[in-house]
Amino acid sequence: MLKKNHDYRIRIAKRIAKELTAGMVVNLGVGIPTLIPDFLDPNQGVFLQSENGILGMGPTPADEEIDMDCISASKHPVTLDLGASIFSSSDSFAMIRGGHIDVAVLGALQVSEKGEIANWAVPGKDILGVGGAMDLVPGAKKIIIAITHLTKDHSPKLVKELTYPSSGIRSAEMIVTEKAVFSIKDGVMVLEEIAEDTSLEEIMATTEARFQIAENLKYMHV
Amino acid sequence: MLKKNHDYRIRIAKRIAKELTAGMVVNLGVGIPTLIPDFLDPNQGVFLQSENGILGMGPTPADEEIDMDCISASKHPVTLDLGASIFSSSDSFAMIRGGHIDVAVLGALQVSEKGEIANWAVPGKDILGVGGAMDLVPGAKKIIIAITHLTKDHSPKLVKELTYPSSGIRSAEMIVTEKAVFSIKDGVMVLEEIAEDTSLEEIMATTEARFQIAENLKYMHV
Amino acid sequence: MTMHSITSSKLKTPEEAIDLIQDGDTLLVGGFGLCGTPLTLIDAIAMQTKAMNLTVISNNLGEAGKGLGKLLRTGHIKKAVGSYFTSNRDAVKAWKNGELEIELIPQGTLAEAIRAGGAGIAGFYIKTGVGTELAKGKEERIFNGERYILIEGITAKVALIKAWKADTLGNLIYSKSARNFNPMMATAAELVIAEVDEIVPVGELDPERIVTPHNYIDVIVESRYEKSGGIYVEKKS
Amino acid sequence: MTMHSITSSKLKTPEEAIDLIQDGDTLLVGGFGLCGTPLTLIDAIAMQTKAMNLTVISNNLGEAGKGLGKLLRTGHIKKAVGSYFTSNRDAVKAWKNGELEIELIPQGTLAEAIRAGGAGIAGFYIKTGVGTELAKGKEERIFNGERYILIEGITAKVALIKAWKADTLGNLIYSKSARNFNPMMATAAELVIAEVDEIVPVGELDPERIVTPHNYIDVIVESRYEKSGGIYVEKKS
Repeated sequence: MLKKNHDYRIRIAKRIAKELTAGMVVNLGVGIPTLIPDFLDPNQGVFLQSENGILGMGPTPADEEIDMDCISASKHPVTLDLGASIFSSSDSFAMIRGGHIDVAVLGALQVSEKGEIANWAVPGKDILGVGGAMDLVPGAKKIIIAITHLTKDHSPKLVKELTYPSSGIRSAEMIVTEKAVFSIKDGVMVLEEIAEDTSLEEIMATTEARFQIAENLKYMHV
Repeated sequence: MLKKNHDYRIRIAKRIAKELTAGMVVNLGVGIPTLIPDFLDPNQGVFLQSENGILGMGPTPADEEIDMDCISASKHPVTLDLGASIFSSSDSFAMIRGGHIDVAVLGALQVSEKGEIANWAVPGKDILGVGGAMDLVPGAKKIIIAITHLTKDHSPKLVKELTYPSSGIRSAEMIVTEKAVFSIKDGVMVLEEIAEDTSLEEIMATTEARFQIAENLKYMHV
Repeated sequence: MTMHSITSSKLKTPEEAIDLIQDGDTLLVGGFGLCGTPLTLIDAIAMQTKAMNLTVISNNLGEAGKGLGKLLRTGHIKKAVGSYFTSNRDAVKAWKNGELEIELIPQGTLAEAIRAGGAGIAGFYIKTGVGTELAKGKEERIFNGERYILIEGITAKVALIKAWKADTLGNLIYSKSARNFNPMMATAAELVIAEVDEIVPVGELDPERIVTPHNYIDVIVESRYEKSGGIYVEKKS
Repeated sequence: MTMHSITSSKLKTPEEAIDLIQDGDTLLVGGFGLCGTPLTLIDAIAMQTKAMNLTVISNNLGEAGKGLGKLLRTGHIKKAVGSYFTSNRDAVKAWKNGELEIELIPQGTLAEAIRAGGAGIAGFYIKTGVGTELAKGKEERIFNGERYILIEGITAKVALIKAWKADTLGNLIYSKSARNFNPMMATAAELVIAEVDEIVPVGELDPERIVTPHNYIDVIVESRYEKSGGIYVEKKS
C-alpha cells in the first residue's frame, strides 16, 4: 500500500512535469511537487523559483558539494543552475505576489468543486505553520494542485465545499491526482483525463465534488 | 553683491560642515548644501548619501575619470569613496523614510518660527518639481536648514508663518544663515550664534520669526 | 522550444521592440536625468508615428532635446508623471502652452509606488507629503499617533529600462547610480524592454550580483550608444 | 573620532553584543530554518539569564535544540512570531503546554511587513490571506475591484542577523539562500547586530555587490562557526 501510494505520487509528479514548458518560471510547494524536478528534462527550459530567494534552483548536489547556505524551501541542499539569481525573502515574495511566477504547483488537503484550495490547516488540530502557500495562491499566474485522490482513510479530497480552512479566495486552474486530471473553468470542475487503471465509475464514486466530463475526455499519459 | 552672496553661502556651508561628525550619514540637498563637501575633511568620517542610490559619495572626479553612470542627485559626476555602496531609488528612499539618515541639510525658501519648511514651490508660480526634499523632511533624524538670511529683494526668509507651500509637518532642528545659527526646540526658535559682522539689532530687524536668545549666545565661528 | 531558443528569443532590434508599443500607452521609463536612461529606445520611438499620445512615468523628462526631452519635441508625450520637470525648460513651456499634462509625485513616493505595483501591493501608508499640497485628495490615517497618507501602487503597460549588461536569458546588472529607478520599473509593466550596453552568455553574471532576475524581462535590445570620456555618445556605425 | 576609529568601533565579542539586549525585548532573528541564522549570537543568548522573556520574530524556530530551537529549550522565548513552527516539535509541545505564545503570519507577509517597518511604511494592502482565518480582524478594502487586506509594518528593538562577509564599516554581503530575511531585518530594528563568517578591510567588497549598506549595522560579531563539508560546525578553539 505504501509502495502503491509512492507510485501514485510519482505518477502525479510525472503528469505535471509535462505541463511545464520552456521559459516557464515555476514554484514547487512541499509534498508531491518536490518530486517533479526528477522528471524535468534539463533541456526542458523550466526555471524553478524557491521562495527563500532563488530563481534557477538546480538538482541536489553530490555529497562533497553540499553547501547548507544553498537550500530549497524544503530545507534540502540544492545547486544553482546556469543563469540563477539570488534575492532576499521580500524580493522573492514581491516576485510571487506581483504575478511574476507562471505556475505554482501546490499540494492540498482539500479542493472544492470551484477550485478553492485548503492546504495549510486541519480543523481541530494545532495550526502552527502556514509558510508561503498563502502568498502563492493569489500570486501565481496558474495554480496546479498535486494531490492523491483520497485521504489515508479513503475520504475524497475533491469536495463540494471546503471543510478545512481555506488558503484564499483564488481558485486552482488544474488538479492532478493519480486517477484523473481536472480543469477548473469559470468555477466549474471538468474531468479532462482519466488514468488507464481506473474507470469513470470509480472516479465518480471517489469524488465528492461535482464535475463535468470534457467532450474530448482523454487517457492520462505520463 | 554677487560676490558677497557667494561669501555668505560659503560661510553657511562651512558652519554646517562643523556639525557633521564621524560616522554620520548625511544627505545634502540642492543649493548651498552642495557646497559643504568642500569643507569636509576626508578624515572627518562623514558618509554622504545621495538619493539616486549611493552611500559614500566622493568628490568630483578628474576630467579623465568622469563616468556619467556615477552622478550626484544634482546630476554632476561624482566618485565613490572607499566603502561606498550602490542601491536602487526605492531602496534609497526606504533608507531615507525609514529613519536611517542622521542628518539632512536642506535649502529652503522660507522657514517658520516653529521650524516648518517651505522648499519646493513658490505661490503663483508653476509647480513642476518636487524631487526628494519632501521625503527627506519626515525621514531624516535631524534637519539642518542652509539658507541666506534674506531673499534677493531683502525680505526675511525666517517668517512667523509659512506663506509658501509647506514641505511637510515635520520641523527643522537647526537653521544656519550667514548672520546666525538658530535651533528649534519644542516648537520655539532660539538664537544660538551670531556672526561677527552683524548685530543682534540687525538680526531682529531682518527676522520676521519670533525667537528667543540663548543664555549662552555665542559668536558664529566657521 | 529548447533552452537555446529561450536564450535567444528575447533579443530584438530597437525598432522591433518599439513596434510592440501602441498609441496611447503608458510607459515607465528608467533614469535619473539622463543617467540610466534607455537612449536607444527613446530614439526609436522618436522615429515612428504609430505610438503617439504616450503617458510617460519617469523621474524627469531628461533635458531639453535630450533623453525623454527628445520625445517632448517630437510630440510623442501627452502626459508626464514624475518628480522633477523644472530641469527641462521645454517641459515647462509645453505645460504652460497646454500641450503637456503633468502629475507631480515626490521622488521617493514615486519609487515606492512603482515597487509596490510590481510587488502585488495595492497601496501603502507613508509620511512623505503629509500636510502638503501634494497630499490633497489622499486618504490620511493615524498609525501609532502619527499621520500617514495612502499612496496607490503604479503599474504600466510598458517599461523601458536601461541596464549595463544582460545575459541572453535577460538577467540584468546595472552600472553605479544608473541603477536608480530601473530595477523597480522592470517589475511593474506587462511588457518590459531592457536596453543594455552589453549582452553576455548565460552563466557569466554572478548570481549574487544580478539585480533583475530574467523573468522580469521580455525583450533585450543592444544600445546604440557607447561611453566616450565617460559620456554616452552614439556609436559610429 | 577618525575614520579608523569608526571602522573598528562596531566590532564586539558575541557576549558584549548580547549584553545590549534587555529582558523582555523583541528580537528579529534572521534565517530560514537553520540557513542564514546567527548561531553564535543565539549561543551567547543561551548562556546568559539577564535577557529572558524574549519575543522572537523569525520565519521558524530553527529545529529541535538547534538554532532558535536552543533558546526554546533554555526557556528564553516567551513568544514566537513567524510563518512555520511545525518543523520544530519542541515548539509544538511548548505551545500545547501553554509555555509559548505563537503568532502565525504568511511568509511573504512577514517578509514584506519587516521591509515596510524599515522603510517608513506604516501599512500596506495585499491579497495574501484574503478570505482566510489569518485575515480575521484585519481591515479589508477593494482596489480595482479586488479584495486586499491591510498589514502593518513590523519593527523591533533588536535584530540579530547573519551575513557572509562584513567590511569593518559594516557593509554586508550574504551567501546564496542564506540571504533570506536578513537584509530586511537589518533595516527594521533600533539595534542591529550582524554575525559574519569573515571581516574584511573597507574597500574589499564591490559597491555593486553590497546588499546591506553599513549605516544599517550597529555591531559586528565574528561567527564561532565554520563550514565543514558544507555544514556549519563550531570552530575548534
